[in-house]
Amino acid sequence: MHKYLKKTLVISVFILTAIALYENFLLVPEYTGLRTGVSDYIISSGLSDTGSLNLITAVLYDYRAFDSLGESTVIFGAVSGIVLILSRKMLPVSSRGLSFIVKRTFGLVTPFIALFSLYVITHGHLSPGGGFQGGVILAVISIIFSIVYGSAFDYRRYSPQVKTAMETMGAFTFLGLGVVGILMEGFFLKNLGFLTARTGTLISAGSIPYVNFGVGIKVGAGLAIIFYSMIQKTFKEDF
Amino acid sequence: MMTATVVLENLLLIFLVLCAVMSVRFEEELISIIFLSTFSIVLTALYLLHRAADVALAEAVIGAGLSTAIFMSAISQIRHGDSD
Amino acid sequence: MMETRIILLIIVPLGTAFIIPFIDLINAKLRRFFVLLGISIQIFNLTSIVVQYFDQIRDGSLFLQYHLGGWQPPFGINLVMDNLSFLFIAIVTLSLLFIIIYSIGYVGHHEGKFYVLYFIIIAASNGAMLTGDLFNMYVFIELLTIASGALIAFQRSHPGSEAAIKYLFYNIIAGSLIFFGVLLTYFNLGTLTMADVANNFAALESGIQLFITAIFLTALLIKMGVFPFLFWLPKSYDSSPAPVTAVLSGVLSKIYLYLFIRLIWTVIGFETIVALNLNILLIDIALFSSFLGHVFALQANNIKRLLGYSSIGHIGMIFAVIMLNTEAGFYGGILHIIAHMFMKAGLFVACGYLLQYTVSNHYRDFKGVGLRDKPVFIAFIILLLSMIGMPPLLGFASKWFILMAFLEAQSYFGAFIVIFGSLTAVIYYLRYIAKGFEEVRLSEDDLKMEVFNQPLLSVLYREKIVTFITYAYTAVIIIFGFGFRFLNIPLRMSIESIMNVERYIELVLGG
Amino acid sequence: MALLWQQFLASFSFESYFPLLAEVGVILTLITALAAWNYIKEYKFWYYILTLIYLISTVVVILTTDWFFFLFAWEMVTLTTTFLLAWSSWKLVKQYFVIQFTGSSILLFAALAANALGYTEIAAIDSVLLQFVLIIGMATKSGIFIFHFWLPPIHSEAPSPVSAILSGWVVKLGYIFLLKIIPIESGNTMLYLLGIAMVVYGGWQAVRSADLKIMLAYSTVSQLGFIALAIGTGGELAFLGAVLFIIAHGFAKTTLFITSGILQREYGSRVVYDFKGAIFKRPLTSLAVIISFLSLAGLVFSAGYNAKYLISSAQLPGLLTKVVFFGFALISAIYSLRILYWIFIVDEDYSNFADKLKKALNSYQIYSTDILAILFGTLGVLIVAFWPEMPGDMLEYLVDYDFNIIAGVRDSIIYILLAVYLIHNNAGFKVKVRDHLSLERYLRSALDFIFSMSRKNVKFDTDKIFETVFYNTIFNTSKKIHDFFYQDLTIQLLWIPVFLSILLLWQQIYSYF
Repeated sequence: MHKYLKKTLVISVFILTAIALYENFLLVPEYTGLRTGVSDYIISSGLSDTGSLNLITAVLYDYRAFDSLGESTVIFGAVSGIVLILSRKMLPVSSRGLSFIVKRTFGLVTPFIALFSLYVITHGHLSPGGGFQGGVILAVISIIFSIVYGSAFDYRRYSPQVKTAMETMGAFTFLGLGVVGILMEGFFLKNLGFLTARTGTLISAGSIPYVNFGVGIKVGAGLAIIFYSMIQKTFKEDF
Repeated sequence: MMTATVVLENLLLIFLVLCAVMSVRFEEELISIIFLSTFSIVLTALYLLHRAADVALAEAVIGAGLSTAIFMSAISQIRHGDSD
Repeated sequence: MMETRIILLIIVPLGTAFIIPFIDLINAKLRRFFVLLGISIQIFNLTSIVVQYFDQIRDGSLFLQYHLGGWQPPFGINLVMDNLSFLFIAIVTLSLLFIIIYSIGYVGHHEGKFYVLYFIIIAASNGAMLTGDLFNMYVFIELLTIASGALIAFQRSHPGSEAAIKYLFYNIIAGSLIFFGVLLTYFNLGTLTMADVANNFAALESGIQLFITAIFLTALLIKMGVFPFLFWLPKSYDSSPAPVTAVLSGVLSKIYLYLFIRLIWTVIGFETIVALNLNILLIDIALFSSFLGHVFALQANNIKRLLGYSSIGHIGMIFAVIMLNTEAGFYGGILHIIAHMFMKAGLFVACGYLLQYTVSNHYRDFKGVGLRDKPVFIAFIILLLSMIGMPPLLGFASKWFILMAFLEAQSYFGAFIVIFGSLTAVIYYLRYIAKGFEEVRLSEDDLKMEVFNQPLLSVLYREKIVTFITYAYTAVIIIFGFGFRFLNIPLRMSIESIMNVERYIELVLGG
Repeated sequence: MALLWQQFLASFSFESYFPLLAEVGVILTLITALAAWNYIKEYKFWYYILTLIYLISTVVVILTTDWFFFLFAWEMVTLTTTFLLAWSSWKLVKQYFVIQFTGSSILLFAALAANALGYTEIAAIDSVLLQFVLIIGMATKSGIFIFHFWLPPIHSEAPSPVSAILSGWVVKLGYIFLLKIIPIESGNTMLYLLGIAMVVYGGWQAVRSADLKIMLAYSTVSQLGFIALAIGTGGELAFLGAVLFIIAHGFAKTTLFITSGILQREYGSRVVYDFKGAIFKRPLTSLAVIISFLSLAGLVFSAGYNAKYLISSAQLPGLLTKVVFFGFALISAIYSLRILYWIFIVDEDYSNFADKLKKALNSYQIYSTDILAILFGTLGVLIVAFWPEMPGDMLEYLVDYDFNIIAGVRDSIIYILLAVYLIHNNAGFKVKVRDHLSLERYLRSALDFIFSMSRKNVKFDTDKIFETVFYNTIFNTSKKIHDFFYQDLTIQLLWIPVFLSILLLWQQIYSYF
């Protein structure tokens, strides 16, 4: 097809779609005029139900914890798929890292990043954040390692086997807490009442912090695995 | 106060659209990725403006941080792909 | 009724998927034991449900629920098993069991990752069929997409990756559209539970109803591969390994058909579709899609791609006959879903066996395949005969009921498409059967080429398992072909649970 | 399952003449099974298994009144006969299956339409349109005129016992079905006209062919024309005639195809001019040939005479009818007697008949099962000839019926004299031996015809014609459609916003139209 004709076609279709979407969005009522049955309930009694100050975490890891399990399984599946497609035999020592100053400075900063990620993970039910975000920060450490110290550094410290084990452990923490919910409270992923302490303290909100912890480890390890399988070297004969 | 927020929001929205268009328009992958990362940061600001701190944190970490790094590594693979 | 075992249907495969990488680290030989353990627990679980609720399955009052985290439906997630989802779960589990045994014999490299993704598919398909919550459904759909997309690229060849990318293009767009639809629903109705949405959907303004319906429909049409969006389908069927293709064609498309039935009849309500004047449009699109699928199949020079095109034809036909919204239509449609699930999966499985030594899937390489593996080729022919609807096989019964439904609704175009489909099918299948029986002489070099062209096959290619599964599919087709009345009661009951939405709403929200 | 079984049993109806027809079908199948014992060498076990399934299916087809079981069983007949053809060549299997499946598809459509319109059981159907569709479907399966084109090639190329099955009984199933659905009072004019066309066309082609099996296949077309004509006429007498004709022709044609197999083996040829001295070499076979051909010709004291007499007396009385039927009978007589002429009369010296026979019998090689088979077949022909009401008075109506034998003798003599005169004068209609018939040849001649009109000289490769021309046409057409829809990825993905916008703006679009 002629190039310009195609371009015109694409643009006109997008304009058409934009008009159609705009027309339909006009029909959607204002934010104030909505039915807010479920959200009102959660806002009013979320804290007393779950003991989590952060209502988003309450929704994510208590009311709809099953969705979160599904989402973390999505990452698990994505990790498996990417490792499957991209898995190669050797890690290239493509760079020996950045200069000495950067290495040393980063060495000083790393514990603080790790601490921050731990903070985000463990305070998920008290302040913004949670397992997912904290896990990503954890993964970022590993990525920065590879940039600063060269790609082999992280590989030697934490081999893929360790990461896989961590990922599996995180997934099992989540699943195990769910099964414990069946055994102790009668429902899968039900918040474990016997773990709850006073609202607002670190160890409160039942099993939510533990779930957070599991998700954090899982996401961190999983994303690191994804990153490392992407920078590995390709061999022709491996295909 | 109210108007200032509205103006800021609209500015950010325009910038958001601009970033999106730019990231598609450029043929150089690196520039596209930078724009995508900018896109994420603007989105983070928008989330914060709407007081969604959790989402903003996630967007900042994943959109601006992680996905940029992964994109970069992918690009380095593409560029070096033929040689090794 | 609250029943813990239906959550086990999801978390047992999930747990198996989680444990396999760990087992790989310890001892890779244990892997198959855990795979078999997982699938047998699953089967045991389902069997125990069947045994305990046999009477309720028979009189159609089966209704099992599970409230996740103990939250009541509008606030938490609920799982629902009524007769429709029970039927689908039973057949999907049976089909997945066959395919996993087949893949034990088939998959050579990266076995661990294959099983992880496979068990994720099992968990996600069960979850998608059991869930009573819109967002949860979206999560499971996403899970299915990611896992199947990775499996399509399993061979790590150039066409495989290309097909996977195309597949992900389409399916992630569809996934985000579903997400958008869920978002809109929540925005307008403030709830995500299907029953609650169904209860309030009719009260919405018709413009918004159309908005939500249009987005869901577009997404599901992409997922099913109906007319304007059929382009991803043949490519991904062609370039993925045989067990994956069997899953894609035999299981995934059927799950999306199930979700379509759930969304349109239970959540949105067929009256709404009629009020929006969409039903005629959808029937015509589906029939046109069916027509195109069969026409495309005529020009395919590649057996797996041909089967993919014919899948488009059959899915379009099922879609159209379901859209008739008559009892006969559902009867024929669901019977054909079952029939097509076993026929297509069996065909792909047999193809995987037959094409093991050929250079490619191309028509010219199909030469002499039948002479080399005669017993499997005969099973292959039987399955093909079932596809075109010859009598002692299940294909005939389902074709009969579909035709009857079309004629009862006086949709003569639909009846024409059914006949046209089976006639064209005769032409394009006979060509391959003829080629399969042609004599072929192989030189030494050819043999070498053939062996080297199959990196997927391990040295320990377990031929007997693979052959056995092919026969198992054929046996299912023949047995149900004679005894399709066995399916009468489950079919009638599931139709009742499709039609009787009020009962669903009442039981979910009240119980 | 129990339900299905009960329903299956309850769907059987043992009324009027259908049980008789089922019995005849069973007997014919057993005869062919006998004949096949020597003929089929490889995979004998599977041959008999298929025959058994075929046998059961035919009985179901004839007796059931339920549409589902009827079509189920008929498809089983199609499937088994298709597989039986596999003993000859793959090409035949393919062609036969495609044609039969096309017919069954139309029939399936028609049957379900009938079901939807309230004819829940197989019984007389009043709607002319529905009759028409059913006849079209049936025509493709059983070879009514226009759709008969596949019948001679396939019936002549099949192995002899299979031809006997196909020609002797499988094609009759369609007519038995028509006996059920055409209302006995009114008949069907279209069927009547098609029947006339078949009689004339089939007879003419039979006269034109020198190959025994091709000639037999064409005579099947011609004879089936009588049945179609009879059913199209309507009335008790015509229907009884059709039944009698089906039985008579079944026996005669089965016998003839089996004998053709024997002769073919004996002489290594299928051309009638080669069968010299058959009566000495194979006296019993020749006797069967003679009797069966006389029955086909409709001469008196044969099964064919009774049936034809019934049919002709069911017509409107008048000179025209007489003349027309005289013509029909003459055609049959010509092609029957012509074969007899070539086999037994020409260049034969009967002066020392007994000696020759004795001499031949010394080197006689007995195929016992074959001989038994043709004896049974001949016996069948004779039974229908002398007991038209059938043993046990199964066709009660015919017990006291006057078949007007005297007039029959008179007419037969006239036919014989006329036919002998014609045959003698035209040197036995000796024609050039055609190639074996095949559907490819038809296609080729059609293409030659088309190209000759455009004055282009193109030679076609007949062997590959289905692959090259027929398939390539389909392939290229569908390729074009495929390429039209399969643009590049951008356009493919563009369908998503297009479709979404159409759905979103559906209200406006719908109101616009």
